[in-house]
Amino acid sequence: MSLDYTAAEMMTVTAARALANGTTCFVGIGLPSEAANLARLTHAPEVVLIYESGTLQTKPNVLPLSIGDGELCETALTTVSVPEMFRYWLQGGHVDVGFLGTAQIDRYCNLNTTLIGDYREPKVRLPGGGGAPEIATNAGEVFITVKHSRRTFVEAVDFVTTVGFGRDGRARDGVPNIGRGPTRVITDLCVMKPDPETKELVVVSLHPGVTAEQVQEASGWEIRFAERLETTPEPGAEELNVLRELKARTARHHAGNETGAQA
Amino acid sequence: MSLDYTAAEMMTVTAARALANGTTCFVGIGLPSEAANLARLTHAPEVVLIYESGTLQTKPNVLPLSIGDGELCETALTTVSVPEMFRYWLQGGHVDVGFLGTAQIDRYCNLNTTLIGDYREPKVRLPGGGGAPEIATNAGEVFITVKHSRRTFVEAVDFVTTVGFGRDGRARDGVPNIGRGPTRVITDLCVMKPDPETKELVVVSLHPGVTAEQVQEASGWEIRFAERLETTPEPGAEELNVLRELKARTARHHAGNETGAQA
Amino acid sequence: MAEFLSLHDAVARYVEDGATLSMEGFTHLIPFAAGHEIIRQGRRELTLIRMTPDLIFDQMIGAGCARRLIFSWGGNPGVGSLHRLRDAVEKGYPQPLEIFEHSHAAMACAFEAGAAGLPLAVLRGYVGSDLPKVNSQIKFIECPFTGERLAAVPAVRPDVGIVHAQKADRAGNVLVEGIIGVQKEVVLAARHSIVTVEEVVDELQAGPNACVIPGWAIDAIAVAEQGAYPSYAHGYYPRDNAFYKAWDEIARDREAFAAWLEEHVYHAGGAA
Amino acid sequence: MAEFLSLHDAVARYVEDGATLSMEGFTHLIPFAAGHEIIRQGRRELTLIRMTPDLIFDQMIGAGCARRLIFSWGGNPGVGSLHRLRDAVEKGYPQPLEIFEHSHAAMACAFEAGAAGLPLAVLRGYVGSDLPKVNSQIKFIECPFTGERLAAVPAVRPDVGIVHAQKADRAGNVLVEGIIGVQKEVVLAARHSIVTVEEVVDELQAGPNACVIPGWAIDAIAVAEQGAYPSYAHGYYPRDNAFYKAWDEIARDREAFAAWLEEHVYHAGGAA
Repeated sequence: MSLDYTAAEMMTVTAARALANGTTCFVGIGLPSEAANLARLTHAPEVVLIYESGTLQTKPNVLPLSIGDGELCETALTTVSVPEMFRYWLQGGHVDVGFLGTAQIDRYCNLNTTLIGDYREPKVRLPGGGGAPEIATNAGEVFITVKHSRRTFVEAVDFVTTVGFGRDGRARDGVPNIGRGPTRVITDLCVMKPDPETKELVVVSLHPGVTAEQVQEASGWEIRFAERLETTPEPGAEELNVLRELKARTARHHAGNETGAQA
Repeated sequence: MSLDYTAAEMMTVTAARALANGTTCFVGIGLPSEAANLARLTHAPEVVLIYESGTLQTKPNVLPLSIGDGELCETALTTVSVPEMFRYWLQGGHVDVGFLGTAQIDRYCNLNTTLIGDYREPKVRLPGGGGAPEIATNAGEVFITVKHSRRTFVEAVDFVTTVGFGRDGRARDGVPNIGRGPTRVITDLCVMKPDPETKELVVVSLHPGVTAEQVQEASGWEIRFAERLETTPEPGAEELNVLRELKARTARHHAGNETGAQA
Repeated sequence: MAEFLSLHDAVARYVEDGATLSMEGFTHLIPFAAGHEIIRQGRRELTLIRMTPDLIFDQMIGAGCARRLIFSWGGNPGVGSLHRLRDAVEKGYPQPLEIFEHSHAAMACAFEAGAAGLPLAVLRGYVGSDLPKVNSQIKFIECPFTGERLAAVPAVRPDVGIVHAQKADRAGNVLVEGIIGVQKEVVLAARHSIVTVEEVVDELQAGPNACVIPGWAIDAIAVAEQGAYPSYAHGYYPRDNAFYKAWDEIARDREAFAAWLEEHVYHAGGAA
Repeated sequence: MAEFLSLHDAVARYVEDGATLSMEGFTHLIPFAAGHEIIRQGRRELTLIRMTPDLIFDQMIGAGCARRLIFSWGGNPGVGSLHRLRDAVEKGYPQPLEIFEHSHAAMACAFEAGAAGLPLAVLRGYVGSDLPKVNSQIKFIECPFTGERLAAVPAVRPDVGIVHAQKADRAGNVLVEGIIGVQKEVVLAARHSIVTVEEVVDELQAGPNACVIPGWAIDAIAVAEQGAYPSYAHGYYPRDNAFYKAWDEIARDREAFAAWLEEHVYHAGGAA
């Protein structure tokens, strides 16, 4: 018996399930934050969430709007300086999983959050790298969660802000002291993993009701599909409840904050 | 009317007077610590004392036996990690005066606290550099206080643990981003300052009752004396009182601590 | 030794046209009041340095204060773009903005190195990224012990560093609490530093290892109540998320921005 | 994730003959109980790393545990020499001790770099000092931005790091308070870490930016009451200065030392 859920919920629940209990996860804002906190509130109560603002082992009751919301500090085990966060905790090798979103991604999992167009004459200027370039290389492995679309899944990213496996899939070869890189991409349509040899992203699992054609249609390159293509397990009732409550709580909280005195 | 005082007291009071109110001073243990705290308790209430244990702006009520006594932390404005102390506070350029003792010193103010004899076959192994090598170059200037003797004031130090002006007086020439180096040496006999050109130590002031011959006798090289040789001002009654009370308080405190359970 | 000045006087004394200026606060404790004062005083040709330019630099860039920006993430957190920043980069309005773009890790290390008095920061960074291709400040060195190739960036050592903090005591010692970002680093790395505070108290009541910046490491302290609004001050007031959302519309339009600036900055005396 | 073990079991599991071992605590929180346990377990050929060897390494060197020492100040603080250390360096008793000698600044930076996962630390250090002539671990690099010559030393990344702290909560999170030295750095830099604590509590009651080391960054926690004696634990017990003074006489004489070791370490069960 199937539950009612949206594609976005399917994506978040699938991303959350990827995070094993006890894992130490460096969390990007937005979709990764939603998924990581859902994991913490369901199957992974001992997942350790780290945000780049310096908040170690934080347990926010509502989703943060920014990477440095007060909620993250108030519910953290401790809060360190930002240099300490990047030097000791990320570069020091204490992060198992980096959880990232992106604006563009290519077949080798390179991420672009810098700009669309040419660097010196951008069509659209995006926010930039933030923590991602070093999360991608200093975390043990990287999960990426992003909505599937042709604007996002592109033949070639306009700029490699954050390396997946490089333009040729070989960028990590022989580089010492870095992590394994992206190990899975979770979208609203499917789950992809890099081929162990070529590092090209391969669809390993389609979400229920999604066809391979839909994935191809939403992607800017010729997508590879695994020979044994699985169907992603559906969200459970408990997961959907927890997620919806979390989002409702979050909306109420941020609305309650809205004084907008100067606006 | 002259007060009764010892040569050691004369040295400490003279060293204390060298420290101007408001100065930020990185304090070595022993004689420098005694002098710096005397300064703080007399003419320089706003001198800022820093110890390498990470204690910033500390105001110990008794002299510490070690560089990391609890007293230093309890009376400090704040206590930082030892890496932060050396990186941000010393190397970062926030120390006006480094106040050091030594086991050997030569005419160019090079200090040896490493060993007597040859490095690989030492006659006497001393404790080593500790904070001194970088205090001497990263503080704005350096004061040295040490008891005068031929064992200490030597023709050539056995090892340059901590640079004054190098074996030839030129070691600081052209080195960017370092302090001025030693600007005065205060002993129980006299005050010496480096010649502005050659950097050789010159006696600028003899303590009351001390002769140039005595200084020469207690030194291992042919000592230069300033043309206008001054007499160091005597300690005042207040200074002597404060110093003696400080030392008595210190002795009582450390005796009170003496359980020596395992000894 | 920290001098207590009005915000006007502190900015007038230390922030000059053409200065290199870092104003920090990682989401938390962003010194908006000081930013507005700089806009009011009409400073120009500044090199602005912040990991996350946020609304404060969007406003200063839009007001024409900036010629150059060094940063690592230039969005409106949780909302979207910084439209004044984009307008300057994409259209050169109100004037062209030269950008030097880093990752957070590199900038955090650059602040750390600045506080440590070093000329460079070394990190395991930028592996496989295109950023070194477009930012000439990113170089690589070889470890003399292991041969490993490591990234190097210049330390941040600004002419002026400005941060906001919760409180100062009467001797000018400052307590920063909560998300402390690179607040201490900015103060220590800068040639001159200004700290705005919510209040001045008799006792900081800080723990033994709290983030306390001694008064003798600060040039000027200015009381600026609500000085971090619309960001927040842990223990004082929350972030005004609605303002951050509303900013998107204000900043998207040159005229709406100009009107906002007129009303809320130029005609807002010394207040935030 | 930190596992609560007896001190015996923690040492037995993680400290092997020939290991590189750092035991820190800057005057404060020196892990003596752990040092004695290592002596009791008869570990040999260790490379010992501490800024200030202090009595703890004097005892371990005297007991024959060490083959190599990396340090920056080898005295008995406020008292004089470490006679067991000197006997090993000067006379090769009970066995020769190879030393790698640094300044405090270099070692502090080396611990910082170790915690930061870097292979080297860079500092403005050793200018004019003879130490680089006798320590092959000290090299120099040129800043690619300014051309300045800076010192470089290898990061400290020991096989095992051991520190003492005031308390752990039941999840193994540890609070270190007071003079925090390089305690956090040692734990983070080491491949395996052991933290001994005075007690285990329900709540650490730490401030928002206190020095808390999360349990998942620690391998083993062992309760060792008075585990830093004769050094001290801020908030628990003071330094036994008399013992430090008395040590001078004990350590000066090989037989007195052997007798002390017999009585206070070998026949002292698991206690300090």
